[in-house]
Amino acid sequence: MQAFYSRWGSVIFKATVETFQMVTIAMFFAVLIGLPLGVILTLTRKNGSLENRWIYQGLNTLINLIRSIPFIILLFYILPFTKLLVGTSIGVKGVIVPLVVHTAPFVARLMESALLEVDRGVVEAYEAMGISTPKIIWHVIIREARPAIALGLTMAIIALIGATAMAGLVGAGGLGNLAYSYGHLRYEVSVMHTTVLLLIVLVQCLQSLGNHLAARLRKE
Amino acid sequence: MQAFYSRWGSVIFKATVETFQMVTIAMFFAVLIGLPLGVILTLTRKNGSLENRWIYQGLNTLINLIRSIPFIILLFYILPFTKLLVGTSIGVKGVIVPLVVHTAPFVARLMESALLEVDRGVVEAYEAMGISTPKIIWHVIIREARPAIALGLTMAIIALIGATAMAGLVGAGGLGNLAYSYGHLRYEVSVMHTTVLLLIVLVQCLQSLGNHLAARLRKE
Amino acid sequence: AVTPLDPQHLTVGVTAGPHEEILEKVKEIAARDGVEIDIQVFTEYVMPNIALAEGELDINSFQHQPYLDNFKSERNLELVDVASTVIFPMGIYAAEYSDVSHIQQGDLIGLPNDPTNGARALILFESAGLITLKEGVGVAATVNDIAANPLDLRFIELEASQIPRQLDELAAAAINANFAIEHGYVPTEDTIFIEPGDSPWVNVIAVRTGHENDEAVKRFIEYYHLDEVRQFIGEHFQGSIVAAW
Amino acid sequence: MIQLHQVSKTFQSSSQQVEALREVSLQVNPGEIYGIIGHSGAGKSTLIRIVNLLEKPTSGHIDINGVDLTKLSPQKLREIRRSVGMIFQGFNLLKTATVEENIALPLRLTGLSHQEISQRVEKYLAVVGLTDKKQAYPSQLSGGQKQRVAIARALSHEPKILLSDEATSALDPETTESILDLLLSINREFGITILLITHEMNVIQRICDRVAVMEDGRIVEEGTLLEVYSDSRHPTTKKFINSQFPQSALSLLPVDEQDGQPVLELSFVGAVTDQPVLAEVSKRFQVSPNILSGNIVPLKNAHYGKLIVQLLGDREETAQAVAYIISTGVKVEELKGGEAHAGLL
Amino acid sequence: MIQLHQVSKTFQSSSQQVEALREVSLQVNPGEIYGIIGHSGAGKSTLIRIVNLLEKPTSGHIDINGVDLTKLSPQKLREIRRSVGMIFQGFNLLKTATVEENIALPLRLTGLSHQEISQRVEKYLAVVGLTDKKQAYPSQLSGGQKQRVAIARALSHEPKILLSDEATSALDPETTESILDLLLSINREFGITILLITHEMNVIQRICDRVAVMEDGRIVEEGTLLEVYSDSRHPTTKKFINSQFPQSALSLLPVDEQDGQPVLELSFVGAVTDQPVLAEVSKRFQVSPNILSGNIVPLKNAHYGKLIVQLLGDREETAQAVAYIISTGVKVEELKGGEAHAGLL
Ligand SMILES: Nc1ncnc2c1ncn2[C@@H]1O[C@H](COP(=O)(O)OP(=O)(O)OP(=O)(O)O)[C@@H](O)[C@H]1O
Ligand SMILES: Nc1ncnc2c1ncn2[C@@H]1O[C@H](COP(=O)(O)OP(=O)(O)OP(=O)(O)O)[C@@H](O)[C@H]1O
Ligand SMILES: [Mg+2]
Ligand SMILES: [Mg+2]
Repeated sequence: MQAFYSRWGSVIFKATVETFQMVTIAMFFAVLIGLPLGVILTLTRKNGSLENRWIYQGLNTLINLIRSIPFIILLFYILPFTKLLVGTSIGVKGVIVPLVVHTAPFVARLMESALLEVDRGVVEAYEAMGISTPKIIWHVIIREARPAIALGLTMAIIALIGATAMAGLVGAGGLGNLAYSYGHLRYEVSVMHTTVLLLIVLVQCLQSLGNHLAARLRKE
Repeated sequence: MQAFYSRWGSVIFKATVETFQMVTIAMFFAVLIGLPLGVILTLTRKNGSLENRWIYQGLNTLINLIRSIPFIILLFYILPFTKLLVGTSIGVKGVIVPLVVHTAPFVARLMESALLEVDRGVVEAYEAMGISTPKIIWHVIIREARPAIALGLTMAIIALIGATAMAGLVGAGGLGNLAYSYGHLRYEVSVMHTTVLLLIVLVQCLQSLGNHLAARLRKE
Repeated sequence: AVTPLDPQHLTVGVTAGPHEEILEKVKEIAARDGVEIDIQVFTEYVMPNIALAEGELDINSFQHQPYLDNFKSERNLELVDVASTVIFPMGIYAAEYSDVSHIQQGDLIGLPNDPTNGARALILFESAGLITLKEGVGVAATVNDIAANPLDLRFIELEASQIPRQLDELAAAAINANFAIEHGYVPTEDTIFIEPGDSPWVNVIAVRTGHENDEAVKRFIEYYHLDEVRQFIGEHFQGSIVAAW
Repeated sequence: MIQLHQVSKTFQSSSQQVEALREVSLQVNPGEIYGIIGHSGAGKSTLIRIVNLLEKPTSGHIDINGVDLTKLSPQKLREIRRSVGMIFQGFNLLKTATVEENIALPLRLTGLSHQEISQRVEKYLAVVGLTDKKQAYPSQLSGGQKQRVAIARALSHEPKILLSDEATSALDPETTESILDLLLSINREFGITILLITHEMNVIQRICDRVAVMEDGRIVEEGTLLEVYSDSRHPTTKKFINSQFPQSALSLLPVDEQDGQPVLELSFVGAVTDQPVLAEVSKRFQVSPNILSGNIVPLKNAHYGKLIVQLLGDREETAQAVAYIISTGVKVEELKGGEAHAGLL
Repeated sequence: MIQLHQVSKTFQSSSQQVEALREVSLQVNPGEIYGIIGHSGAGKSTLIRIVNLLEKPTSGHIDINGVDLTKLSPQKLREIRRSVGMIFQGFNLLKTATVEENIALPLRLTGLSHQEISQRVEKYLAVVGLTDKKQAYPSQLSGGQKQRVAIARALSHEPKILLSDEATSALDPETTESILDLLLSINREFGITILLITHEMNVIQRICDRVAVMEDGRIVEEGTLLEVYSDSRHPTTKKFINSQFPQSALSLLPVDEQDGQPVLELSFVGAVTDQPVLAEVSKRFQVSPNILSGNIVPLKNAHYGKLIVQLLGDREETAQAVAYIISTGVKVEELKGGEAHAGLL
């Protein structure tokens, strides 16, 4: 145990930090992009408040387009774009862009289905009060959808952790990559188990947090 | 074009078939397992019809446990289990088990959030009529949740296609693997573009189908 | 016109696994002289070259000579190899057969799914007389380039590190020695066919063209080629990986 | 027979604790129509939801036909629930199903034959007047139409006991009338026991045999319709009964013109109403009774009348007239006595 | 001022086409309380939802204070909507917000100060009697309590125009009364225009200045309260008015005992009611009027009374009595004439 710790402690710690970096930064941007996209999808779809066939179809297609490409391929497909945006295509910095590009449409879809469950009548009530659409979106639609949004984001963040496991492909490290490269390639079985355990604990915590939040918000 | 076709035509065709096989079979089992799990989660959670702390916590933990493990690691982690179950761990047959193990908990979560949106009052009305819980689950809860379920399953199937991209690691092939190992690793750019295009078309079709279904079912 | 590399600080790309482990040893040695080596670990075989070509890396060490040559010509990259490192001898292993000649009609044969080892495996099968490859495909060979397959063997590309675990499901498979040893195989005894000694599959250290004579590169090669490293390879990999300098 | 014994229900939420029911005991006899009336928030819905155990009581127990529901297995509870229909205050329709499916599905789930189902759907849709909305979805219906679908769904089960929570509150008087007629007729024909909640006194008056008045989680008054009408004790009961009679008549009417003349409230129950009391009064005495406001409501098996009358005449005569009115069995209460007539009664 | 010009609305669904409104024209004057009544499904909710353009008319247009809403930019439409409050039939409360937040949030979104908001929340919660439910969530409220929150929310905006869709249908008579009083007082004090929908005639009668009767998407009768009460032409209007008067009195009462005696329906509007007509009759003629059933309802600014009376007496006298009654301005209709009195009127 002691030996294991002194040999792998710092490696695992570094990987944990990398995972945290990748997940938090990528999630931040994914929500920043995905949430508005989800809102736009909901508003512009048929019978939505701002029904607009063209915007809806365009966005819908774009989102599907990106979501069609498995992350492992996307990672390389958008390399030039990544380089352009952040100046590098390797390391934690280089993997953030593909992670965001991969997760944002997923978040958008999850948001869309969460927002679609909000009662039309309530939205109408606020429209009737002459409240502007952005305010309705934030204070009514998103507010009412919070329980579903919490569950959706938990789902997205877990998917994101899965994607970071592939981050090793471009040298970004992280727990998933540690499990893969040490566990598989070097048969350091104990490292593999430890990292998987860490991942499980991480996800379990996130999910509990998400469930807890959803339950607290679901005040019906 | 002609040359490309004669060189890659059959390879791409084969990969497409493999993808279809993997996706349909894995999806079938994932839904077969995930849907009931989602139902159980919904029923046994706090304030559910069959509230049961232990079952809920147990299942919840199990699901998170599996979802914590990135597919690329899961694939090999459960190798012995796969072999036990289907007799082989390679090829399409060998990848189905990890795909199902990976997707079923995801489906369960998506189902859970879809089912949670069903109005408690309606369920109560059917309980008051003395209708048995299984019938209520099927004819009321699942029925009412169909629009959300359709969107959720579309999401799951797209995630599944993403996972099949890693199927190449156990020799199962498929479009994703083709794009990765030929397109990316071996720099056959045209193969990469073609397969990505195919994937896009595939996902676009699936999503349209899902949206269409959801819209038709959402009869409010 | 190229600015020489900083001799005190090098960024080196490797693939996860033996290359990484060896480089960790090198890093340890270099550190004694105050030379800082930053190791970038990759798990696929394209990015280390791209990153090197684009200046994200100063040096990489993960590929064998034929792969580098092929990669350079396909993508027109200005890369050059500066020194040899190690060889991972590859052999054909089988769970039940004791000789390649026992391989039967329609058998399932495993080979690594990554391009540096995949082509090599195919060439190994060719030299074992199991197949013939198309004229001139050389190190870019894939399973689609098999010209003749008299036994109608079914080839299946698998994750290199996992092939030993799946060997009992295959009739035979090409496995790198390092992965075989991890699973308790002894390459010299358990192989039913092994690469000839004069292997062209020597791994190399690559840099961008113009840096081949940099002081920094030379110092790096020196560290790599120390006996201490050779000794480490010998002990750690127990013959499954051989120093090739 | 429905019996509630000392049933209490407390809702516990993080911030507050609401005692929705406080030791309520109640008995509804077989074949009876039993009405519960009370103000908003009195606990009526909670009470009716406890009857079929949709809400579990905090204490007390519920018997249906002598079986204690709180002690039943889920299976047995389901069996009993099958014979208990319920109309919800919130409709509770399937959003994704048409009107037809909303009625047919529960029937199908209880195992009726296809033919039987389509017959019943037709029948009860016709009964609630929605035959032309068969293919509509709930979102395409008006509030009253949704309520009628919910009624049709509950009735189509042809239950032995019907629980109805404000089934007619979203309906216009004509539709209400027809639904009430229907309830009465199924009650008479099939002996169905009905427990209904309402805030409309005219619903109670039209069809109930007995009535309970709820206030703040308690039953504050209970009895047959006649008992409650003729001898209401609790102020809430009085308010409900008075709601059928224009409360503000007094303040609105220009009684001041004839100031000094007493304003009386005459109330009478039963068959008394066919005696031309007031006519008799004006014949016998030098008094002109001026009806300021009045109503005679037909109860299920009797009538209840209340008139607000100003007696115009001199003191002597008026006093005699009042005495005569009282002697006929009519209840007299003085609302406003002119100075000259103080202490008339 | 609200004006609807030839407004039609057709709902188009795959299977059917519902004409919810058919060329409805309507004018509500400033400061007026305008009531719309009609059977379930008549198109009332559709009409009121069209007034603030929640539903777009298929044809026709809507003016508010002379501005055609259908031609406005979204920005301008919002401005107008801010001065129009609406109470929905389905409450439409935020499920995830407390009662307090449900009222405060819209106020906050329209930019009121914190202090102003908490003042208004307190005020209107007190008005609807829910001060103690401030921290409760909608799911913890009874049906009537939810409706009251919706009312408080709409009123807290202190709008210039109030649209109310069955705001009191889930409320008991006492609460209804207090809400109606409130509406009347804000109408009087602040000159708020109110357009309200109801199926309860007593709501119309209590507070409306004018009333429209809807049937099958059309306005079939319209006028001031007095006009409609005193001279209703359309059968639907008559039914609604009659709903306040026990319809079945006649069939229930033991009129057969005195068979041969005419049964008359006397109806009178306005100030006539304080004339002791019937008393006068029994004094002047040898006739005893027996009130079988009757009601005098106070309208907003007058009264409307209807009595069903059987005149007991000989033919001659009865005829004279009837003639006298008619001469006082009371409308007389013969419901049941005894043989001996056929053709009395
Ligand atoms: N979205 C819709 N799609 C199709 N039909 C509709 C829709 N909304 C309303 N209708 C129909 O239009 C007619 C008028 O409905 P509306 O809601 O205006 O009635 P209402 O007078 O308010 O009735 P209630 O008193 O029951 O609330 C009804 O027949 C209803 O079924
Ligand atoms: N789930 C709940 N949690 C907390 N309080 C509740 C809950 N359900 C009901 N209550 C409270 O219990 C009391 C009784 O509610 P109930 O629904 O029985 O009233 P009601 O008599 O049906 O009123 P209404 O005529 O308005 O429908 C109310 O004060 C209500 O706020
Ligand atoms: Mg209630
Ligand atoms: Mg309506």
